[in-house]
Amino acid sequence: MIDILYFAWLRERIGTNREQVETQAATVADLVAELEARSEGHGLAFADKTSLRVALDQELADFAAPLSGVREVAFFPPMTGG
Amino acid sequence: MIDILYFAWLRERIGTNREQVETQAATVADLVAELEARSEGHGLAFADKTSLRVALDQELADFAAPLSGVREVAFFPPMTGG
Amino acid sequence: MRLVVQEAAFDLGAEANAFAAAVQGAGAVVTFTGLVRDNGGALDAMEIEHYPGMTERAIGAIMDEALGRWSLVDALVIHRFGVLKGGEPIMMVATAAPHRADAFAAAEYLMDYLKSRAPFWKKEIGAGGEDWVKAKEADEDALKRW
Amino acid sequence: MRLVVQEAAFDLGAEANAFAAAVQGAGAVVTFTGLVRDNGGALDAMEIEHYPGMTERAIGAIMDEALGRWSLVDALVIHRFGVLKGGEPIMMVATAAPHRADAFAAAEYLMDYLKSRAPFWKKEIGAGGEDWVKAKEADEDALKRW
Repeated sequence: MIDILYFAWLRERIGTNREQVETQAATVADLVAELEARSEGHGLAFADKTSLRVALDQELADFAAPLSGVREVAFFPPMTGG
Repeated sequence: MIDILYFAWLRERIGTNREQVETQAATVADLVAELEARSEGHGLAFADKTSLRVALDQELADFAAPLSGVREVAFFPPMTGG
Repeated sequence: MRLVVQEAAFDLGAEANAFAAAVQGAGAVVTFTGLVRDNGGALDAMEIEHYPGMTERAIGAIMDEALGRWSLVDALVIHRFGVLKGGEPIMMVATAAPHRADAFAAAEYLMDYLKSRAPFWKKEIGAGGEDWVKAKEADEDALKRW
Repeated sequence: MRLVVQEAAFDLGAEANAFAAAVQGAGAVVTFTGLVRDNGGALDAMEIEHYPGMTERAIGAIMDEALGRWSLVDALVIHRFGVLKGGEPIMMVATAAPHRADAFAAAEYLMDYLKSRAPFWKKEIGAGGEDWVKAKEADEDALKRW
């Protein structure tokens, strides 16, 4: 089981800020392919990959990163802090 | 009559912060040549021309600047504000 | 080095004074404060979401990097989340160094990284509705100079 | 725009708060504060001499230049003269702008020009005697970037 977290408009489109999924996905890209099929909201949230950022166990990562050993995956739009 | 002002170590070497001089000097350089002959302290103060800055009526100027119409000439070392 | 992520407002002046009073051997203190722009009255509030845990970790890493790159005596980052009104301080950065070039560079570096690498998302709430603030290309480009 | 040349101490925090509270439409406030470095206890005091009249005129011209070059909402310069102890604030600059790049650039510009073009001279007073601070080549060079 992996914890999936969503922030900002990804959270709004998906309708939840957190879900647990059972997955065999090897990489972030594989996981995204599984998640976007879960609901219309998920599809909408993941539609524009260029606006998508990911963190694995709270460290920024890219979509080719492997998921082995990862417990928390967060998806969000480009950050707008400061 | 022109007011001559001295600051920082020029003031200390000359021993006064202000003096009035009657001069026919056409430029700052001419005035410096007159002033450095006035006393040993003046000579010492004006010895190193590269460490000398000048302001004419409170505006920075260079040594070739003409003195006509100028009422206040200030000599000082490079500034160290901030 | 101090790092604070909080919902409550903070007092820029009190923080700046406390920071400056504590630094030993510093000749230069730079502060940056980000305020909620009211966009000529069009903005009612700004809501800031963040990723608890990762936020502290990301900002801590950015600060460590700054302390390693420049000759700093100290650094401070305060960043708020939640609902803020126009004119309110969103966040501040402070740096102290023996000389001004280091203090300025480190403060700009911290800001550039906080803008695009710390997990905060801003939403503008106004008469015309709600809008997530879009990341600016200029902010991403700003990272390339470091 | 406010310009103050004074012998009395000033309160960095109070000045920063008053400055930030008065700016309308600013998203970014930068402050720089110069402190007397005590050089590891070797310094008893710093004495700052200035050229009354020209000081205000020179700083005013530098501020006008900054306000013309960058998109600023406001700017502030406070500079002290007289005898200061180690750790005391010598001067501060504050800038406010819609965006951070302008606020940072203008603050650095003001500092670079104040260092080398405003008529102040610093003397360090310590156990080893008195010494006029020498102008640094790096400070003169810093002007070339603008």
